[in-house]
Amino acid sequence: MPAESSHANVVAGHAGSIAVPPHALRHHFADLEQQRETATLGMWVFLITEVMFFGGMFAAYLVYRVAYPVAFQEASQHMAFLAGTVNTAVLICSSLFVACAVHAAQTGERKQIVFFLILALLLGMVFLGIKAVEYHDHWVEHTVPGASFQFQGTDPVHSEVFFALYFVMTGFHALHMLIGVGLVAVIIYFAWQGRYSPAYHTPVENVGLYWHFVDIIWIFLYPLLYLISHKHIY
Amino acid sequence: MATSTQIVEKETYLNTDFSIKSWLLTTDHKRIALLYLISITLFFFVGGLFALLIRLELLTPAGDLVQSDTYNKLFSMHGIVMIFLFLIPSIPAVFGNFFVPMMIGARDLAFPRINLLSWYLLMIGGSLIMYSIVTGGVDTGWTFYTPFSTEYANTQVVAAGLGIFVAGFSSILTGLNFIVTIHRMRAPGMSWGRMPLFLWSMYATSVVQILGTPVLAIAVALVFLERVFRIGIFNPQLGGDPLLFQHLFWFYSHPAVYIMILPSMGVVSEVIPCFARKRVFGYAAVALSSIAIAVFGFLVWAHHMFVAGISAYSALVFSLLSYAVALPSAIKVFNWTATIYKGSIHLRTPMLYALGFIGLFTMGGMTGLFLSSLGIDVHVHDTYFVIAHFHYIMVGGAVMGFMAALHFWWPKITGKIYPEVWGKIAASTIFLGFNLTFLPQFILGYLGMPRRYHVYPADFQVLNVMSTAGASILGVGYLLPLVYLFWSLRYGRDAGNNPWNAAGLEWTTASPPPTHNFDETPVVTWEAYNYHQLPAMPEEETIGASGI
Amino acid sequence: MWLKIPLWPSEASTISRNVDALFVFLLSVTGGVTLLVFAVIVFFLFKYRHTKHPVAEQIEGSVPLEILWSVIPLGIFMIFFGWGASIYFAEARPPKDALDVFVVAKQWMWKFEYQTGQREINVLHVPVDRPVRLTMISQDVVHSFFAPEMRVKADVLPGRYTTTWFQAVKPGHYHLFCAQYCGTQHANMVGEIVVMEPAEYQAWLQGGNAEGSIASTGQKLFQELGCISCHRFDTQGRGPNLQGVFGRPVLLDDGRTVVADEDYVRESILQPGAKVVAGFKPIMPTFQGVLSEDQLLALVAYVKSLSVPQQAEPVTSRPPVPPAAGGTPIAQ
Amino acid sequence: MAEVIVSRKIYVLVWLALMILTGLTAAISFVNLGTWSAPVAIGIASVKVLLVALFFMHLRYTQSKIVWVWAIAGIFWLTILFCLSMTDYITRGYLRVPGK
Repeated sequence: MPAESSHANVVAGHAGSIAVPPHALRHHFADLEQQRETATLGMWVFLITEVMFFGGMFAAYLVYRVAYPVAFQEASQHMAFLAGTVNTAVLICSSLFVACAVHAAQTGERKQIVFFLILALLLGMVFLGIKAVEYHDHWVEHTVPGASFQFQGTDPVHSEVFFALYFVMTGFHALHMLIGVGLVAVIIYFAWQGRYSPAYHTPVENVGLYWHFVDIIWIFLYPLLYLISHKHIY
Repeated sequence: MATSTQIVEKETYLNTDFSIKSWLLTTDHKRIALLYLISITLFFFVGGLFALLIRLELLTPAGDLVQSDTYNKLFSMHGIVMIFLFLIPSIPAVFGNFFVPMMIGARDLAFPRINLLSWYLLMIGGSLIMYSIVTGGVDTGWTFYTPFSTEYANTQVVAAGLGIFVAGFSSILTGLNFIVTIHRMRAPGMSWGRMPLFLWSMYATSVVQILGTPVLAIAVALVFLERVFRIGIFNPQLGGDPLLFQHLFWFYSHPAVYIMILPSMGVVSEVIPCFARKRVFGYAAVALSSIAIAVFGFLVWAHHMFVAGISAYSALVFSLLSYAVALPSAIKVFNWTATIYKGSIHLRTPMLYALGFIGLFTMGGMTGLFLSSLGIDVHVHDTYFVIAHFHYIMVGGAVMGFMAALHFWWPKITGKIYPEVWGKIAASTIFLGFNLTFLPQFILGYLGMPRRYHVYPADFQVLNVMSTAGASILGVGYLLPLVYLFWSLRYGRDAGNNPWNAAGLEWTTASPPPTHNFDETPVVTWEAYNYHQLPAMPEEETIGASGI
Repeated sequence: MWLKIPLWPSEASTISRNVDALFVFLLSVTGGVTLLVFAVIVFFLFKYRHTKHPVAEQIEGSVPLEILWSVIPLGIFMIFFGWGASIYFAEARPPKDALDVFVVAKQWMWKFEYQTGQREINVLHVPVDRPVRLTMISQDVVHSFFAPEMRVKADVLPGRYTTTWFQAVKPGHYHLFCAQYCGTQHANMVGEIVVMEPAEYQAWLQGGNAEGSIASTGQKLFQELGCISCHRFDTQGRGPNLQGVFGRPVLLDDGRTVVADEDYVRESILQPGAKVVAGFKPIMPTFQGVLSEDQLLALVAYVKSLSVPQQAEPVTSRPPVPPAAGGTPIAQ
Repeated sequence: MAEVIVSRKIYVLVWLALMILTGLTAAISFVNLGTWSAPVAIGIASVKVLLVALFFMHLRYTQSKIVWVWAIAGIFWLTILFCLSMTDYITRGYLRVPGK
């Protein structure tokens, strides 16, 4: 780490009235506000790249859905409507808790940060658990694309494409959920240690942004994958 | 700015710490830039070796040097290494890293640790690609067209694809860092209108990196998944559409051309004013045209697919939009030309490269107009005409810009002056060798020689021989700087803070700069390229000698 | 001998002249502008060298100039675009009276099938002065049919038909390349286009050992596979009556309408449930993996023949009204 | 500090709206709306996403214009990807020539 003493004077001149924890301000920023705004912008720009990443999959979905609507409808009847709906609710609740945790960080209530984040973490795990059960059911039903795929329908080939897209999209989403759960766990640890204060809580905010983004992706996946057909078997 | 840094013992970013750990764990943007410089130079010569073998094979119409399988791997690896490991990182990761913070008067990029991470990601991606090379190579071409890549190729597609995926994230993080840095870290007084044009072009480049690269990542990931799990997304046997891959691939890979060329345009916009000693003509037009290129660049991708089986109406739309992206490039060329008008011109090495850039880029751009014209593209698509066209842009354009940047900023990066005579010799050699290599390929293409051909009809031989001869001259041209730049590290004269008397904040600090770049955060009160306020350029012989 | 550098491919089709004319036009315009810019730069470099012109004059820029050198190129670009697009559309639309040849590409060869039943590998025989329409499909990866002397190229895709056409203007032997990289022997996936005088071509057709026209092969398949039991030529079948269907719009049971073209017929054989005709049940079994691309082409040709009453049009002579000397009209 | 603190009451209200919309879209999915079912479902999802972005992600309260610019840029580029890809898929076969 480069010597910070040489320009500590510059920093001191700009630091706000609130006590700044020593670990909080990185050497190349003038003050905490600049640092916070920088981190927030960085997170937003990162989320835009994530939008484009999922955007590629949504484009693939769009192309095939427009081309093979019947095959997609039939395939969608084999989706666990109830599990998908419950999972949507679970994620929305977890987003609320994350928002509350950020609020707690802004007002400096350490125990509340930990409490709300633990709730969010648990709901995240519930989501992944339900997802795992769904995947298992698809495996048992032979609706996992590949050699073991079996499907009774008018156009099984393109129904298989639907399931390929389903697994790819929800798979990448679940991967993001896993990362989110890991990040939240880290934040819980640091929050418990008392690292965050009203002056410095950027990591809580940014992990919150990430969590909400993953929620947003699911909000779109839910109608696209589960609500295509008005005939739900489950 | 007063040069108050002439203290007895100068501490620079180079001599603060000599341990290997201090390099591999550095968060100093300047050291990371040097790490990039070393790695991409290595990759450049690996890719160059493949190119050399390709040209040697094409000396004769028969396949007498290598087998067809080997040849297919050679051009695939040449493309993959050159594009993903050299051209994409080249100017942004080396000169952007080094000079974006310095030009805006910041101490570092916004996220120094992410900056280091992105170098490691490039190294991991590079290692995966190198692994795929030594374990048998890839024979899909750098384009990975499906269903060949997902179903029929039995080479190391997965390892190379994974390498590109990882290297892509390196590119994304670099772009993210630049964008946030330019928004949030500018020194007081450094308004957008005062930023050097290099920063505008880096910003535009970053926009492309951030919005395009994720789509490539998902396209490659889908190829990977389809190949490993045999799920049908692109494979028509499984219900997919092979053209969808091409759409997703070119959504990134056409704008990726602008990731390569925009930074070079930025460099040229720095070099020409400096060696013409005047403000760039039409600052706003040049700055905005960079942004326009970044935006329009995303609207034209299917001009790579005019004969691929897209609908005729779609082709019409993309042809029209392709002309829109040619316009901002033309504006830049006209403005650079106007900048030279009534200047006071010094034909030093960086200027030679910059002029070379204008020449070759203009020819590359003009032939691009042929390719956007539907009727002609049908004939020349997938022929050597296309090969020549994009080498004029990427080698004639991007690499010339890279060399201009290297020679322009070498004194700042290393604090040393390279031998000017050798610089000029190398620049001229590269220019001549390049034209001899790629001009004949335009004719070959119109004659109908398809690309990626290992054997070819005998009537094409003469032009191929010319091209190979040019390639060997070009190879020598690229080796020369390697020699004299290394030589200068040990024997070169000290450069002093500002050997060209150039404008820009990076020249106001010591060469090589101290770790924290500036002793005090600079306050900018002047416009960019204020050459009328600066002393004349020192004569060649006096540079460095007086220790300015 | 060594110095005989080829510079221009021969013009062997009606379209080549148009493509070359556009190319020459672009070459002169862009070449002229490029040389002009270079000349100006070199002149400035010489005139304003620092030894003669030690102090630069600061010039800010000029909005009228920027507008001027944006608008003029844009206008020129629109000419390039319009001309290029008109050629492209001419290339995209085969004339109605074109001679049909079917192409099946595979790693690494070209198979050509004529309506009269002849089959060839890597050699395409066509008569001079008669438009030839190629309907192409690949058995494996993406290939590209490229005839440089005809100035035509079209990718050959797996799973879907693509089309190109040309009308040769002089007899001779011409290159045929695969332009899209397709694997190990890509560079050897080359062939020859032999353009013959009509009489010669007729003789060649007679010499071949054809087993009957491609449509009749399709008809045989249609019976052998039992298609006929549902697709009866009345209104009583469990499948649609295929007479007169080809080339017409078809109403599907989900309300959409598609045109019954080659791709629709092919898809309906392989994925019968994908686009079911309104009023019918999706009961047809799939023929995926059962039929080869050649057999599919035969079936398509047969279904097509059911819509053209005077199908047995002889390929023996030139069409009754040969196109004007300049070839088919290009710009509409 | 320029940071805006959003009251918890707003968060709960937004959450309530999101839950109601989820129930709504699930209920509507049992009704056969024909071609309208997809636009309606996507419309409801978009409203939900807007709520999350504006309130949970503080987009409504941000003082930094550039965050807005980037958020809109993301949507714009997605539109480019979707629309220009579809120019190909939708117009295929318009010329009634296979492959054009």
